[in-house]
Amino acid sequence: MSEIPLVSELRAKFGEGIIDVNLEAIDEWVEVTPGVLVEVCQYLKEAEGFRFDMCNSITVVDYLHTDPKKAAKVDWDPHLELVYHLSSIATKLTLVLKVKIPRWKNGVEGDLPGVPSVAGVWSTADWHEREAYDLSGVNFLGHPHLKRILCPDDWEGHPLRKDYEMPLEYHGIRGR
Amino acid sequence: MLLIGTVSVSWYLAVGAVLFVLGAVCMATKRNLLGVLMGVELVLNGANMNFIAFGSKVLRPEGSLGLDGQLIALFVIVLAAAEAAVALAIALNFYNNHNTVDVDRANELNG
Amino acid sequence: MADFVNYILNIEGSWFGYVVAALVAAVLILHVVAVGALLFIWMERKISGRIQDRLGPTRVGGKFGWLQTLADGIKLIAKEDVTPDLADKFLFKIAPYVGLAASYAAFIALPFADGVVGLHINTAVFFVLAVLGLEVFSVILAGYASGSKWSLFGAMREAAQVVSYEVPLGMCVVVPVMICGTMNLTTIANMQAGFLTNWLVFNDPFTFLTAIVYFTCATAGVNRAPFDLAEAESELVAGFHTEYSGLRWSLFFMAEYSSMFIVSALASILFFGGPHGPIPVTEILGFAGDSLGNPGMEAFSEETAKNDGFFAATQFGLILSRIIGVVNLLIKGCIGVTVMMWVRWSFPRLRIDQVMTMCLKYCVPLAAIGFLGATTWQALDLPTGTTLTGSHRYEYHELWTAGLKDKVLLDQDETADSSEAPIPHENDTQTEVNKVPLKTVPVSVLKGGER
Amino acid sequence: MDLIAVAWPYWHQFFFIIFAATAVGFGFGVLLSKNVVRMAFYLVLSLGSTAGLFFLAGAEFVGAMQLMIYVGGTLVLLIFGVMLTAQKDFINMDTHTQDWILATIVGGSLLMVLLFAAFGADDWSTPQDINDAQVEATKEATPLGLALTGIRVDKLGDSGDAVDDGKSGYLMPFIIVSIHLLVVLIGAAYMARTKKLSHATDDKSSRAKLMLFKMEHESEQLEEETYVVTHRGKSALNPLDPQNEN
Amino acid sequence: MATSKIDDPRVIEFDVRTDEMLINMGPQHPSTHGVLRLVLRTDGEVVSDVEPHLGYLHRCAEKIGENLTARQWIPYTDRMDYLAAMNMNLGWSLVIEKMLEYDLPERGRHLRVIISEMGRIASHLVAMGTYGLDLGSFTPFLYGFREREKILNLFEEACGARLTYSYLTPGGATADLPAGWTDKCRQFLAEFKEVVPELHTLLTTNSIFVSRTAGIGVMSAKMAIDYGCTGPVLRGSGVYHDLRFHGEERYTEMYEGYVFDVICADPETGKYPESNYEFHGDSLDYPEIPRQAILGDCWHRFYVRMLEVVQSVRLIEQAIEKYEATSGDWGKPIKLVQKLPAKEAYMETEAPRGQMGFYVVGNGDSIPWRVRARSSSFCNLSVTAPLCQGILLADIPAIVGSLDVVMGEIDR
Repeated sequence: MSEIPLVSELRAKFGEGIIDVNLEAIDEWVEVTPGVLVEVCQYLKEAEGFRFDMCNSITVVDYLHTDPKKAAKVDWDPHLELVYHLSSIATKLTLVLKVKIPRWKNGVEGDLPGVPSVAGVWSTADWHEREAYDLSGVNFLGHPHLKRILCPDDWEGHPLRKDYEMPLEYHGIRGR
Repeated sequence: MLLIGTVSVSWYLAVGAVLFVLGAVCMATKRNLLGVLMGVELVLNGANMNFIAFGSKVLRPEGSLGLDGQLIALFVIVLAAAEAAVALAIALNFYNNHNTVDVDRANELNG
Repeated sequence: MADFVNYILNIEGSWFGYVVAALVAAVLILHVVAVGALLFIWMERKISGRIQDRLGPTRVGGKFGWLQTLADGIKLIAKEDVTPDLADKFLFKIAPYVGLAASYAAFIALPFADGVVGLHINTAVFFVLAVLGLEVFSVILAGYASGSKWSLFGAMREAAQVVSYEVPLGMCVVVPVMICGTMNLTTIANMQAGFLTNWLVFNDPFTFLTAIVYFTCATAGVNRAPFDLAEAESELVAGFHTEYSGLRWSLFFMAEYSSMFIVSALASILFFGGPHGPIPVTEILGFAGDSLGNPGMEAFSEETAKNDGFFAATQFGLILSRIIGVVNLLIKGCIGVTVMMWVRWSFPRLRIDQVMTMCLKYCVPLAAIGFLGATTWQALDLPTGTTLTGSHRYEYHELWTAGLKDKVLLDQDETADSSEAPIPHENDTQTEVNKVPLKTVPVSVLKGGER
Repeated sequence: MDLIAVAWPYWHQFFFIIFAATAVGFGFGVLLSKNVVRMAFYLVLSLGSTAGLFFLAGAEFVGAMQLMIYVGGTLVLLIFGVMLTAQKDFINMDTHTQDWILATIVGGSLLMVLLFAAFGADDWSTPQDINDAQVEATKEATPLGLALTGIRVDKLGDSGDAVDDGKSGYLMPFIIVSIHLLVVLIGAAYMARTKKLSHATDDKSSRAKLMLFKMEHESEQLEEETYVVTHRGKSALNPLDPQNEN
Repeated sequence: MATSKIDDPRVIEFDVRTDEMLINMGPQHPSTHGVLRLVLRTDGEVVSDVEPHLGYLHRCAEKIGENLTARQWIPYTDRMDYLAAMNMNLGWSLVIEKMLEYDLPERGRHLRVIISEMGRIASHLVAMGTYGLDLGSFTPFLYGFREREKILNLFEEACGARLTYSYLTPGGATADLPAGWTDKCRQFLAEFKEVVPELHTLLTTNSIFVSRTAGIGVMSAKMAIDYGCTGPVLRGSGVYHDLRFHGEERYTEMYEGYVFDVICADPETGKYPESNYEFHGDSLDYPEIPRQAILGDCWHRFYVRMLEVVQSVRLIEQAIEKYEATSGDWGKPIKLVQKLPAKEAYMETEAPRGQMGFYVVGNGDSIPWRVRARSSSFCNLSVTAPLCQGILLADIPAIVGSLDVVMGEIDR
């Protein structure tokens, strides 16, 4: 695995921060811990020969089966997976970063889990993170103004969570 | 009755006098700087009316001021425009510095 | 007109004739405003349609959608007249009328042909411009009273723009006034009678420049694209009339279209010969009889009617030539309006700072150059367009003054030879003025025209 | 028919009353209105009617100038000023009651004096016959223009008049006024300029400057960075990438 | 800090102290392209701050995607960028094909090139027309729409719909092009070539247009990349990046064997590379860059679109040749309930408004576990706030219009 320069450099630099590297996937990905996320991103943006200067998208995938029967079959615990799709205009390379976080902070339902914000690394991450916060309920720590972007400010819940239920009513408008 | 008597210079002078007094009272009572400015305009118009009336050959073929009346009225109009520009500049400057257009509060020399 | 009515009713010098004449004139002008607006809106839709490769209205009222604007007008009248809560109700309601009144009043002094004019005012040029300038109040009041920020933006833009553009506009207007030596529009128009080359626009290169600058500034003055910042729909929603609906809204448009016509008609009078066509057809065919010598004469003369009967008093040739004159002016005005429409549908809109830059950096200096150049041209007595065809501009004017010549000569010393009657205005020297003081009074005012 | 057939010599009075009533009425409007924008509107109407009176009195050029300069120029400027300072607190400003009382007393007595003077002189209050030709002559603007250049057409007959020397007329005042206007133009522009940069320039607009500044510098850096790559985009982790093998 | 070095005419110094006010531009406003709402903080005519508010067209397309199969979701992609629905279809189709490792037949490849480039022309025509509208010029809008109508007619013939096509599907397309379609397409291209110079006359080279757009909303290449701008917005800033050249192999092999240019100015010279493609045969192919224009301003963004349209014509001409040379299968759509593997795939395509990315996570079922659309307009719009500071009110439509956003795609 060490023959891939990026991986070896990342491992050398961040050591334990790099949890997993998957080269079997359609789009190969690297998983990092939330703690080193910003440093990794900063490094990737500036690393000579890679220069991931563009953050294409930030996606939150909610791994949760609401149906207990199905939940029993799968081999993962419920969690959120943040997928950062990076690419480079300069070198035309692409990269997928993943961060896994719990669905709720400290397991308390309603407390949004936190991830350090990369809005300081790529300005475009600002809105992507706002969208992720709005729709999937991830608290991006250090984001300049984390607030809802697509849903109204007084909307309740985060629609792209698997356990989200549409409110019965919103300002007198029937929801379901 | 008015319709039967022919209009003389006096009628114009009366209108001018009323406008003049209205303008003067306006200047005295308005607290808004721009209101005062409007009063000045009225006063000038009242005075202008006199010049026009005295200079009018329609009203007084004999012994009228002739062209002089009209010319002075013209000068008044032009100078009123200049006066308005300066007064407005003062008003805006006042507003910039004091954040109000209330003339009662214009009691400092330091602009 | 008043004499005519009084003669028919057999009441001499009655007030009735004057009132009827005034009403007829008012209604006629109202038709120019209202029907003109209808026509121009229809024209605008048709022209913009053609420019944009489509048909425009086709259904209402037959083949060309003639009655489309009328149908829209009826719709607008039927619409609810909404007044916003935050509006200053009184000013909001009165604002459209101010604009319409201003552009309507400007028609008072606009001569449609020699003698076909609401009121002869010796300072007609400035009267028209001044009254037209009052239209800005309607926009400012509407913008302020609407209680909407977009409207306020429109009003502020309009105020800044119109005040600035009046400067070059006035400077341009002074050029024909200077060349003709009068501010009477009828006289200015009559001085351009004859062939195309007599038009002031072809007088010298500087008048040509001035005409172009005038038209540009007039377009800006009446708020037409590319200077229509007060109602820039992509920026200010609809600018000053954002909050208006129904009839009040349509009044703004009537005012806009009629002032478009006024500035175009004024351009045609000042620079493009006014009621006189490119070729003096009526003069050549002799419709006007000797009216070329005395076109200012009343088409109906009470005196003649008394002596020689009704039909002798009615000079049909003169009436016909006046009608042709009116048609000429209307066509020229419509051409001006069409050019404005053409420009509107071809160009993007300028930005407010660019509009002001255009005025202060280009229009004012160009107008100044035009004014100084035209003055110099006159002062040096350089060849003008009139000399090209050999038809001298003042020739006609001289003939018109012929009626007054006797009177003038009475006042003057007997040495004044009738064969070389002094040409007024051409040499405005002190001595000339001393000789012929009354010459400065335009004859058409004294002799002709509706009083 | 009798009523109709009457020749009516009262046109002048008729229009005089209309114009005078509107001028005075809206003058009162200016005085009594509290709203400064409405005051400006009433002032427009009042001055417009005054222009009408000028027309009636035969001063057509002055009337047109009144409309053009005063109503069209000065008042637009005034309304501009009103709008620039139009904050909620200043649009409606009450006058103190004692001011009202005092002003009414003084103004009333002044009006009495003026009216007394206006109607007092017989020479002014007796109407005179009108000479048509002379009236028309006064309506012409050329003598006015000539007078401004120093030539008095109307005083030609006066013997011993300074006209003969070319000294009379209003040439000197005309020049003084033009220089005065120039001074005013410069002075007004200078006065309305704030000495210090306004807060708008201080923060927000300078931010725009800053941005442009940044951009200029960024683009300098960019030149090193941008280079054209003809190969296709690939995953950085692709083991088959020849770039990664070496 | 050498701010004095910059002598920018747009920065206005105030003579009169004024107060700032907040203004709502939108969601009902003529120049906000649908339902964008901009809250402006203005000082007179000068805008000091802009805050975009989105979401008026939010339809939870991603949530719906978690309840539908891959083919069922295609109509929802139509409604994202509804002005370039074909390109949206293409993006989704490619990502599903990538997941299924499906290889498209040759004929289908050329068909897709024709259709997606036609979609690009249609979309850019609307972009150019509405940009003229934003600047107060109505006529180019109708010129653009007239040509777009012809494209819609062709699309209607191919798939039966005029706006939301659902034509390109994972696996290929719902049907082959009808007989005689290519001839009509050729005829359209011939007609369209006449129109481009007209648009150049009406807008690109019009001096008022130039003065309204040149030097306005200047975005450096670094800023464009930082804010994730893509497509013509990025290339207008002088960044040589076009996914049709530089994208993933699965996408670029679609354009294998095609000759076309990436429209992008050289940041050093500021000149656009001379094309060897004779489009109209005269100087109107590449109108001159005005003196005032700075690389990365509104004018350049507009200009890139204008020139891209020409390259699309060039591509379609080649594609029609290649398409007619092939025969047989054009690529049948996948099954409606095609099972997706328990993998995840991300794919970006060069849509007219930028890089449109789709991300799909499968779990072995036919219904994807998670669907995500990376919207190009979303990222392009995010640059509005920093770009619209210290400008005049009238520049707001100019800048937002030059970014060419479609709210359907932003709000999803």
